[in-house]
Amino acid sequence: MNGLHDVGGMHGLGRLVPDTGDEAVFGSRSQARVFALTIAAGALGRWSLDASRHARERLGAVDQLRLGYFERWLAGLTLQLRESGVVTADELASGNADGPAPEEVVARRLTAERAGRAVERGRRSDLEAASAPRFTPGQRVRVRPHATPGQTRAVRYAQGRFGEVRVHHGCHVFPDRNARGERVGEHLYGVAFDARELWGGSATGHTVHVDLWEPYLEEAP
Amino acid sequence: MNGLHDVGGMHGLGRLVPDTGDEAVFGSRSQARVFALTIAAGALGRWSLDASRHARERLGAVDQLRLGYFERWLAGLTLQLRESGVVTADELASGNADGPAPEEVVARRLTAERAGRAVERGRRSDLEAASAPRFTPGQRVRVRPHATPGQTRAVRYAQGRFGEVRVHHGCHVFPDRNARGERVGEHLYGVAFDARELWGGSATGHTVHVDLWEPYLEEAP
Amino acid sequence: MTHPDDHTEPPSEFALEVRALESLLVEKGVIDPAALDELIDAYEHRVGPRNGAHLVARAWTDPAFADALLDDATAAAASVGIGGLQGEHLVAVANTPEVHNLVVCTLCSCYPWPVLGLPPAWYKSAPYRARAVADPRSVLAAFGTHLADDVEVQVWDSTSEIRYLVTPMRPAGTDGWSTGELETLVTRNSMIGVEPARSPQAAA
Amino acid sequence: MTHPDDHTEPPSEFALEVRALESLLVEKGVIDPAALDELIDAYEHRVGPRNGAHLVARAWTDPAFADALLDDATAAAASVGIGGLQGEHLVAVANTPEVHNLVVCTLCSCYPWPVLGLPPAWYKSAPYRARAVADPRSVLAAFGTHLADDVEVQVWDSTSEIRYLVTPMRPAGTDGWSTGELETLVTRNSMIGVEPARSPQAAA
Repeated sequence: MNGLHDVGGMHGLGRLVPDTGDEAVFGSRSQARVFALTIAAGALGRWSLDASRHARERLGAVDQLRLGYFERWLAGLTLQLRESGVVTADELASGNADGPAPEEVVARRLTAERAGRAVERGRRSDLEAASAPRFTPGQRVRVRPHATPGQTRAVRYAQGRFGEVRVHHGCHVFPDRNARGERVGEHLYGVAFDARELWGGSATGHTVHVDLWEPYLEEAP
Repeated sequence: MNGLHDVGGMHGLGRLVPDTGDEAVFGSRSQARVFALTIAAGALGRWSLDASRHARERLGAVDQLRLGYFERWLAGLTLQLRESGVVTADELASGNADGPAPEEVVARRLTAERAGRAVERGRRSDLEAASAPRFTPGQRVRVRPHATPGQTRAVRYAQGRFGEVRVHHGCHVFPDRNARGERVGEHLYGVAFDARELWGGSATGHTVHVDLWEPYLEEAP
Repeated sequence: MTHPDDHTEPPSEFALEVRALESLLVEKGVIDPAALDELIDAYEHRVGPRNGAHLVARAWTDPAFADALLDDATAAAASVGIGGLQGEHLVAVANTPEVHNLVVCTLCSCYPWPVLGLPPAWYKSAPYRARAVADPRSVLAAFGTHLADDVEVQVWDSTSEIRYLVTPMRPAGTDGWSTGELETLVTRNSMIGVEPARSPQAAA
Repeated sequence: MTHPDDHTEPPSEFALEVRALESLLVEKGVIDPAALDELIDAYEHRVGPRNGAHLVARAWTDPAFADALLDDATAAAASVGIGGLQGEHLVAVANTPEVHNLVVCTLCSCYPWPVLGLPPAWYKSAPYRARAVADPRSVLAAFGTHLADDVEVQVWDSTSEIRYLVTPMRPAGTDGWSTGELETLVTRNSMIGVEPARSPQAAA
């Protein structure tokens, strides 16, 4: 979706406030709990990481600006718990469970031991490729215009712009479909864009590298 | 600037609420006063209409969403009054004038009679062209990438995209410079864009017409 | 994204700020309250969508005027005494059985004041401005307007000082109606392009 | 755009909502509080920028490791026991006298957790994400980092599951330092690319 989470290049978003590097990992205990709740609820397997990103994006523009970072995580998590049926709207309103979750959900509850292993191991997002990559490093490509309300990682600032494929990262889970529960792979490329192609002639001379999946790209004429 | 005023194609901005057509012109007396104050203060000649638009755009993303329409007008007007020196920050804070405005400003105070004439006559924005137009109807063009913090009317959704010049509107005051107090003309064109070039293959088949000044455009290869 | 402002009693913060600024500017000698009254009166009582409705109804009954309106709307409107602020460069676009037009200003709220008056709240709202260019049929549907699939939609984004006026199609069943009668069918919304003109049945 | 949340006493609405949700999920049988404690403990005490600093310092002292890190950072990190969640596909990009690298995630807050821990507030903030891609030199300036005009800036937007780690240049005056000593110069910010590594003088 073309939402306010996609802020690359926007003006008017306020001042950048650097830090000293010595601040706490979490700003509060509540932030820490929201972080851990999000990981632990994700481990139930009812939705993908891309679906979680999209849930936060779907909060709408006002909440993107009004809420703090972990407040958005809490709102996104709540939305997903309700939409997936893990909890009901009534339970969220009352704060009391009407009964336990279905057995197959409870069976996947994350234990402390599994949590530790998940942190150490993670989960790779590369898959076997079903076909040969369409683009090769050195090739000039254009990012396709793309403005559906669904999840995408084709950043708005690169859409319609020309870049050069620099690297083929292999075949990775495609977020646009993964967010809808379809874990399929597409070839992923690192694409380099000249700053002037993104921001115009007055931009400083720099290069922006964006990782883009094959369906986002078309050959440049 | 690449701000939140430039909403063409964005998702997540809330519900569209149609009306019956019978509502009052102004939602309140205060809205009516802000409207009239903005027109009357503009008539003092201290800034252009494009500068007023840019003042409202410069309020920042949070205020774009938080404030109502005439609240933004009030905030933009207040900013311009202060920046132009017509009133001081102290006067705005206290609500009391430290003294009258300079004579040359007071001399341009809008009277009721001049207000009536302004409504009836307006002010044309076309100027004598200093050069021949570079583009002709039927020609394929690309909108240049353009992301400076200044005022522009090159809508973000058309930047980097290909369209077809349909009409040459003549030479009109160029907003990007007019907002900075330089009233110069540039050729203005009506450019048609296929919806799929703007929003991707799943867009409904429609055409979007955008009026774009010559410096916004380059020849398509 | 509608916002309350000064509908409350006691006066809202917005209302107090507006009063304070007007009072300061009057004290500075740069604002004459009579000019404000005049501007408000103009758009509350003199300049509004009846002007546009007159142009459209006239075009429906006078083919030469219809041609003139499409050729140079500023001149055609001036010929019947209509024009002024925010309508210095008018362009009329005609709906036909094949083509439907819709007007928006995605960057702010540009609107042809001399023919339509000041814009309604929805026209100035972010949801309308965002969706009109990307998904105009869903916008039309929100107004209850459903076009056949083969009707081509043309959206006009008012990014310059050119101001667009849609001339809706003349409703069936209005043969022999006078210009004055026809004007009653031409709604503001139909001249923005979100609705057709009223049918005689709906107007009855 | 920083926001207060639960720093206040009595507990903020946010804190109450978080507690209510955790309690509900525990009651539903889908969340084990011990798992939450384990996850928080991991990122508060075990996984953080010392991991990345170790990789960088090792690359400074071991050319073969430096080559391995640039060739396949995931494998190189795994060879010294570093890896895991949000670092399944690591790529290291090296600063040189000619090239400076900067990492951002414009869409959310993607960040290489196994080597840097969880991201700081500014990295997740809209102003950083907006400006890093369009005007990286102004971002660097906000951190007090001023590059020569002829240094080429490369910005890496983490739009996929690839995670980027900047290896800063080894500071002058560190000949003969051990890997452990060098690690103290490698700050988190230098591995995001907003600052150089600390000089021995600054670290003293």
